[in-house]
Amino acid sequence: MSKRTGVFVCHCGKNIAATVDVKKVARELAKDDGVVFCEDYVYMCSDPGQGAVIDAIKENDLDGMVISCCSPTLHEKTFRDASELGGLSGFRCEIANIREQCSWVHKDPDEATDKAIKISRAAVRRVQRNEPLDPIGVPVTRRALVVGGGIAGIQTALDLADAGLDVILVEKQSTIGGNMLKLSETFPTLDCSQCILSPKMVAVSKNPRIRLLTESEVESVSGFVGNFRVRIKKKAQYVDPELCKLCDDCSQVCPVAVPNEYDEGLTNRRAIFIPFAQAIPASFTLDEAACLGLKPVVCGKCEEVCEAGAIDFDKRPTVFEEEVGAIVVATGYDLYGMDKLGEYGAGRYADVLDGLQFERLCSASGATEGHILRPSDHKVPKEIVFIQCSGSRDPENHCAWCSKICCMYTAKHATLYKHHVPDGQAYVFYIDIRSGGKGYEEFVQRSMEKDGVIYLRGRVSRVYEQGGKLRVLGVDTLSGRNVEIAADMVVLAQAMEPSKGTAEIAKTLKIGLGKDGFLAEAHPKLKPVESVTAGIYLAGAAQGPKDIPETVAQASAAASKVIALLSKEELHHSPTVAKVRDPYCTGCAMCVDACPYEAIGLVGGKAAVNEVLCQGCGSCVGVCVRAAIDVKNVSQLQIHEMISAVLAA
Amino acid sequence: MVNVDALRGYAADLLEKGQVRAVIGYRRGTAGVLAQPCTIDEAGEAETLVWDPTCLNNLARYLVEDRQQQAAAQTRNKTPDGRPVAIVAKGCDSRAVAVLLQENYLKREDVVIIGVSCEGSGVIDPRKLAARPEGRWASRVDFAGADAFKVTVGGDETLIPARDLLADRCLECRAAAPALNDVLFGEVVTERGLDEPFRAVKAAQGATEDARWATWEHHFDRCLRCFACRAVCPMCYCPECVVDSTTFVNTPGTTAEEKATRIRWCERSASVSESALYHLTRAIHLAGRCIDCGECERVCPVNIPLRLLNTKLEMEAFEQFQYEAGRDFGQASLLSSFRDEDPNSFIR
Amino acid sequence: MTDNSYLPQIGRIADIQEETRGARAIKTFQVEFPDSEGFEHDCGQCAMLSIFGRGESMISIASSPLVKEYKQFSIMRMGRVTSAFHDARVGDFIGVRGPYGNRFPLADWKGRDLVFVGGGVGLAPMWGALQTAVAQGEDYGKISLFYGARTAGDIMYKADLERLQGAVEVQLSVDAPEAGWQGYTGFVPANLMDKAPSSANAIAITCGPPIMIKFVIQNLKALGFADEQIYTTIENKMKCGIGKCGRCNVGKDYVCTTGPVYSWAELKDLPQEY
Amino acid sequence: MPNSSQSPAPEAQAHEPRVVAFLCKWCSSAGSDLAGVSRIQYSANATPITIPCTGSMSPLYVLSAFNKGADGVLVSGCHPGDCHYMEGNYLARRKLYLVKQLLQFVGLEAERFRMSWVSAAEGAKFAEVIDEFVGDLRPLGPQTRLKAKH
Amino acid sequence: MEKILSKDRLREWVDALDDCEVLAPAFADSVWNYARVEAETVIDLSHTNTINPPKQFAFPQREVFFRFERADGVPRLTPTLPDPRPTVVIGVRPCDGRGMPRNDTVFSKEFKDPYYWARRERLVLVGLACNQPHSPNCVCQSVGGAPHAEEGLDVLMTDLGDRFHVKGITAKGGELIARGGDAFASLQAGDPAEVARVHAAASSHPQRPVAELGTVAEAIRARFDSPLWEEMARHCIGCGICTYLCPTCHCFDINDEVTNPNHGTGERVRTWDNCQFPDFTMHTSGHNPRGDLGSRLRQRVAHKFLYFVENHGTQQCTGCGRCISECPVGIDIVAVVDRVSRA
Ligand SMILES: Cc1cc2nc3c(=O)[nH]c(=O)nc-3n(C[C@H](O)[C@H](O)[C@H](O)COP(=O)(O)OP(=O)(O)OC[C@H]3O[C@@H](n4cnc5c(N)ncnc54)[C@H](O)[C@@H]3O)c2cc1C
Ligand SMILES: Cc1cc2nc3c(=O)[nH]c(=O)nc-3n(C[C@H](O)[C@H](O)[C@H](O)COP(=O)(O)OP(=O)(O)OC[C@H]3O[C@@H](n4cnc5c(N)ncnc54)[C@H](O)[C@@H]3O)c2cc1C
Ligand code: SF4
Ligand code: SF4
Ligand code: SF4
Ligand code: SF4
Ligand code: SF4
Ligand code: SF4
Repeated sequence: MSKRTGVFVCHCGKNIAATVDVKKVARELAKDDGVVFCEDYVYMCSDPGQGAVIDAIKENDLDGMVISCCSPTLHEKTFRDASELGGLSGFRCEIANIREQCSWVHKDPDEATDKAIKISRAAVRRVQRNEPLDPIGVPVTRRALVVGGGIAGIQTALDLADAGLDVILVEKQSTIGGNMLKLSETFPTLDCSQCILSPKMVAVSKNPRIRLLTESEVESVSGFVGNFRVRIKKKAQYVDPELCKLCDDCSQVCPVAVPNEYDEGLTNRRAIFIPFAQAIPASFTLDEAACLGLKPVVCGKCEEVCEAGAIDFDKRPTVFEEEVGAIVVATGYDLYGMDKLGEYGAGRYADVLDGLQFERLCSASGATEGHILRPSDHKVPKEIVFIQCSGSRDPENHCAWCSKICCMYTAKHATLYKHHVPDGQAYVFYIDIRSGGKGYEEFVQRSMEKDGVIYLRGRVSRVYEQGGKLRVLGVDTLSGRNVEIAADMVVLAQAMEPSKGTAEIAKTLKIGLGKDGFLAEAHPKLKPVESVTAGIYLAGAAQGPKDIPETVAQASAAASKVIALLSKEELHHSPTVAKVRDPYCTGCAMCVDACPYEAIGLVGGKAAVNEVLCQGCGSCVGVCVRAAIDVKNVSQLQIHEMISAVLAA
Repeated sequence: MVNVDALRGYAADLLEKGQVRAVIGYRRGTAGVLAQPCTIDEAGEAETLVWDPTCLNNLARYLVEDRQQQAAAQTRNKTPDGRPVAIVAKGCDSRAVAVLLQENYLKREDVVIIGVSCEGSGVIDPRKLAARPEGRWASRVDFAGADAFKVTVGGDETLIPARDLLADRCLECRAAAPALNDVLFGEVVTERGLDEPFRAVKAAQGATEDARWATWEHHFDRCLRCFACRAVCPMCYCPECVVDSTTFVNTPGTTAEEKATRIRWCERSASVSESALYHLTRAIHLAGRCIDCGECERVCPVNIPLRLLNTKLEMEAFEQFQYEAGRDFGQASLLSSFRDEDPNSFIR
Repeated sequence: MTDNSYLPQIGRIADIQEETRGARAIKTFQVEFPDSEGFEHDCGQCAMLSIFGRGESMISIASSPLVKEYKQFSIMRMGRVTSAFHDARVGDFIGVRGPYGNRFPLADWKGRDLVFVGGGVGLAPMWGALQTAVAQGEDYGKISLFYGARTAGDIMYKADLERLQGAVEVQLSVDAPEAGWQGYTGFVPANLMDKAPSSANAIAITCGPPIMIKFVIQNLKALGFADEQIYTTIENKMKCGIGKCGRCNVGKDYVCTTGPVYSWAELKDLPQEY
Repeated sequence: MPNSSQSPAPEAQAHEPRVVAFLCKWCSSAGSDLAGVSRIQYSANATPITIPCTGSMSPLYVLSAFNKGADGVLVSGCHPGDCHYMEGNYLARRKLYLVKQLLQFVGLEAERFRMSWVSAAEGAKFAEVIDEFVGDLRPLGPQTRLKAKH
Repeated sequence: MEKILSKDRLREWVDALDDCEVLAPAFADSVWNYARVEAETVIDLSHTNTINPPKQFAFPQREVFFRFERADGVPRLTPTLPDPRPTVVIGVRPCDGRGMPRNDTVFSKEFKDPYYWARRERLVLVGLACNQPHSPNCVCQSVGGAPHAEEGLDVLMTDLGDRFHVKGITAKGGELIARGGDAFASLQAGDPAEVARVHAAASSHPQRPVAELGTVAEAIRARFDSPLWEEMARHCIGCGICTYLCPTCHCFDINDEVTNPNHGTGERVRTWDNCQFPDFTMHTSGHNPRGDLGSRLRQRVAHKFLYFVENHGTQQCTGCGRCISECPVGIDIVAVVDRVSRA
């Protein structure tokens, strides 16, 4: 137990000192049991401040240190490092947060000072019983897993492979490429999406370090940073990509027709098909669900015609385990369901489309070979209405968030429309235009000025069909007029939402979700590519709506994090892990059941913690009736003493 | 009817054949009418076994004692006799064994459960008996069907309605026969309809908050902190109780540091606050573990209605989490498991 | 002193010596009484020491009654209170009440040889008697001390033992010798047998771990010591120190008042509950 | 037989509730930091004690805080599904539900124990939770029921 | 001094004791126990023995010895000697009455316990003779007492149906009766005989014999190492009810209770403790001189029937039967003594 604790009370300029009487805090703390040194100082985190810590430790033979200052998330490391320099274990230094949790949120100086004393006191009591711990070293598996093969996953995989790391890229669809593969041109430069994506996809397939697993999903993950064990399930692959010659003989004979999801349902496909000409792996694929029957074989025509012998109906799903040191999650987004926007006629009228459908209409590889035609009657729409923010920014009814890219792609769509149908008229309903980004604002301006797109600021209240036209009722808030447009086509800029299955993958990987369902980053500013679980990183639209440049940037950022992580010989894991007090443990295994990390087992009738797996959450502590288990440095004794200290009159 | 002779014969046989180390059961006591626990090591003594409505103790408590002694023998480098122990168990006792099994305190093969049915009634509450004229002088109480007890005072035998003498725990009991057993004596009577489960708790809940506190303050104030309630409970087998230590871990390996840093969650003083802390902690510790044998309440010398605290949580566990202690020794414990649909509305 | 036996006097730690290190370290404390007259004690008596907020412990008074300026206590780190003592610093205040218990009948032993046999912290309870006997050396015959510890590092009062060499025949032993150990290797009872002090006109005083005491007594008897010639102290758990709380109760005796010093003649008739 | 005297008469009206707030490190403590960064003012009655996760809450922490004289105890953690450690808050919810039920059952004013879910993004909610709690505690006056009387 | 008190005037006497704390048995929570007599209390002396003996009024379960705090680094101690109002306990059964002098002895011996005596000196015990035993476990006569024993009581009342015969035994008792003034009447001619008859009738109820009382001590000494102890204690759960409820068990613990850990403020407190708790005698090293159930049962029984006799010439057990009736597992001190004696 520490008996010589030092306390520094930081003024943080006026940030703390304006409300908290820091001198009084120091004076009071100096009277507490075990406190032998106590001072206030204007900026503790400054060089002289840190120097003062080092000196105080040395001069006063301190065996514990409390810094009453800002949130530990900011400077805990700073002061722990300073303590180490002073010759004191970093774990013997604790932060009392008297800024965020006190001076900034209270006005009354007396109350704030009183509370600051209590907070500091609790920290003193805690530090007095902190053990000086050494980090736990763990060896690293130098291989990474990337989940999701959109542009984010592709970029990450390529960057990682480039750095010499082995990569497993898991994609649940039969081709990589993700949503970007469906786009026609991309804003703001209007270069062809597939033209810039395909080379990367090919690079993936050619890279010997990348093991591409399409039609595969992660089933479970165990282990921890540096040493994950992943179970991957690969669907039965009835067409061998190595043998498939892309001759298309099979699909010709297939009697089945189902909507083609890769074409956003605008066209049909066979049960055996190729999603895109550029698909990687370059191979046909057999959709088991659509096929008339494989077990037993009902039709079997494709197998008969395949001269390459690439089709094998006897294939079964395979499950295998892989060890990886890090995981990047890039599972992307889906568009907000059309069925949820009935007020805009979505799902009801064939000519009310979503953004991706419109991309497919524009795309040369799409159903209409790049001609913008109405799905209902294949006529060229002469009047077209784009509705921005459909589903976005509407916390009451739909999604609370801004999908960020819709302003841009709507401008792009309108522009593309005008390029395809120069005599047509495009209207855009918007709430406001968010075109932050290099060249973005100019792009939007161009669509208005050069392409004569009419922008109406306001919401659309209703879309209904009348006389072969889609009547769009809205309001132009700038002029204050109600507007009614008889359109031939309506395109909804649907909100982006986390791709289907994001919640499941989050659960499997034990990473958190934000309120909106996107994957949660560890810190919104300082750790934007880290998930809350060490060793698992996030890239692309799975973490939040973003466009391609941002996606690629984040993908590369995630890759660089992984590269940094896996370049270490061994990882250091926080030593504040659970510790069993053997004589008290009866082996009831309640902690074993409660531990979310499977970090506890029974050995010889007593609980035993695997320190490497333990994350120090204390779930075990909370269930053990015998108090036979504690998390180091937040022991129950420490909490008890903190409670007593805080409440003592 | 439980054939006591058959039970004795069965016990004698187990011992005779060397299949068990000992049989834990009941025999006639010397003080008053109550039977008392006994441990029989030799077949010949099986003759003294009894089974009647004064067999109050939850004998699972002695399985705990037995395991502790086995462990102590082991540390003294004696090879413990690995044979199982047999235990005479009522419904609640067998549920206690199930919880001990669930918590790995025992292995199924370590215990032979000689189940006895409560004959559709249960055991008596000695205080109810004593409250009757001459009740203190009763020399025998016998089962007389599901609805009555036969009480012998001096030479006279009287039939007293079961309801009037039954322990409260038995009135509310939902399973008056041991589901977990190796052999069962007596019939399983399922429909009893003596009282609805959790009636007492529900009644207590009806009072106003202030009245509830007044009641419990009164009780906590009376508590002697003798810890009989804990000592008798088969689930309170912790080597050292968190809340107060009258038994605590002190092995040659216990360090000075460990002794010096024991947490004093509550003081030894028998005051309202400290006793409240003790009882509330104990209640929480028994959530999902208490099998409502009512022993704690029975032994309390000042008659604090301790069962209420435990059955309150038992009721919550049953109603909110569909959890019953001692029902299935394979299930995860109440507090180390959860469901997504657990109540959330009490949280802001 | 008031007549309230439970109310301690305030003592001040004037000096701390680290005797041994390790899990069960021993430190020696000199305690003075700045604001009260303190108390007189006899060899073998004890005092209840407290650190307020942590509790009380019964500790033998290790200094000789001839020393008036302070009382000396040697405390092994064992639990709650003793750990608090080990964390204390010079200048800290403690509570002291006592003296408690009976005494070594030193006066009755005049003219006799004294054989002290101790192990571990067991030297402390005999230390006052040893010091007194040495100071009054002319009253006694030969004084010898058999003292053993686990290792050389576990030997307490090292400097004093060196100083006493000559006045006292000091026979040291360790269970586990390190390189360079000059003394005896083995347990104290064995050393005792090895050196075989004469029992004629001698008194043996032994104190240490229960198991050691058991063998020492056996061996003393083998050496011809009569039950009346053998003295020891017993250290049952004590809380009140004044014969009421019941913890130290052995047979009819409350060790804190009737003991802790017993001759083997007395002790062998008590129940073996110590 | 009464072991101790009954509760003292309520103190003067102006009793400022003393609250111990157990905040999980990842959500609620971060949420309180956000309240700080956003300078959202709230009452100073609650002293935070940061714990790794609500799952690590021992019921004894709650009881002990009342024993030491807390007028209110708050436990705040991540929303269901958002636990940094996946499941800790679910375990806490079940356990603390029972604690609350029990406290209620013996007649501790039910309002004195509260639980909330506050995410790292909910600085404003954190402030609200504290203000509301303190507001609800004020009319109750000092907590004397479970407090140790020395 | 002997008087007659009509039952309907009992209250009058109690009311006259308005400067005293008056306690009398009350039946609540299904047990008889002492409760403060308030203005509205109807005093009911039909009680069987109270669950708690009256020792608590001199030796409460919690006694603060002193408060400690720190003033300029120096501990300051404030003793808290109790200064109670005079306390009158009505309805004390003679077995419990006999317990009190035994406790007095313990709390005197070579060190007088100031806390005990501060309360004891202001304690007046008004006994009530038993007209019949309360349970088969009443063994007062078998341990040398009687249903109307006077030892330890200040006043002894005897229930004569509609009235009490009230006898002042000590000076304190006499004064107490005197304060009742008119409430008391003088004895009538037949009264002494009536009292004698009632006493005799009470004594005539057979009680379980406690072996040969005179030889019990010797028997315990002789069978000290007998395996019987372990066998008889086998089902003891170490709950300590037997000792906590015993009118003459007096073991205690002393602890520091910290009220303000930041500044080292707190109280040193005595609380009841007892020899049946497994840790009671455990040394800090873990060694336990009475580590098994048998030795602890033996300690309890030997203390009552051997050690106390050796030290003070009388048994400590006064035969109230509480430890027998309340033991959760039926351990029966009469049977234990009996077996040891017969072994
Ligand atoms: C209509 C529209 C137009 C757009 N136009 C432009 C534009 O012009 N310019 C621009 O910069 N951006 C544009 N965007 C944005 C762009 O589409 C995204 O920024 C980009 O596709 C995000 O890539 P991603 O890899 O993060 O996600 P995705 O492309 O969604 O890729 C995710 C991949 O992960 C796979 N996956 C999902 N879950 C799993 C799982 N559990 N296991 C394995 N694999 C899984 C999916 O099958 C998919 O292949 C547009 C978006 C829309 C909707
Ligand atoms: C006559 C005598 C002389 C002694 N002389 C010396 C000496 O000179 N030097 C020396 O070092 N030692 C001496 N001792 C031993 C010393 O008294 C003990 O080592 C000391 O009291 C240990 O106290 P502690 O508080 O450190 O240990 P504790 O923390 O008290 O050690 C734990 C022990 O305390 C008890 N305990 C702990 N918690 C509780 C609880 N909640 N309820 C009940 N009991 C509890 C148990 O018995 C347990 O074994 C002497 C003892 C006696 C009797
Ligand atoms: S919950 Fe506690 S007693 Fe049970 S196995 Fe875990 S540490 Fe041991
Ligand atoms: S603290 Fe406990 S529950 Fe949490 S990860 Fe570690 S061992 Fe598992
Ligand atoms: S048995 Fe009764 S008196 Fe004893 S501790 Fe339990 S509740 Fe208190
Ligand atoms: S109250 Fe809790 S800690 Fe104490 S013995 Fe019972 S279960 Fe164990
Ligand atoms: S708490 Fe009481 S009723 Fe429940 S198992 Fe324990 S002794 Fe039986
Ligand atoms: S009352 Fe009975 S069970 Fe309890 S300690 Fe005494 S003898 Fe043992």
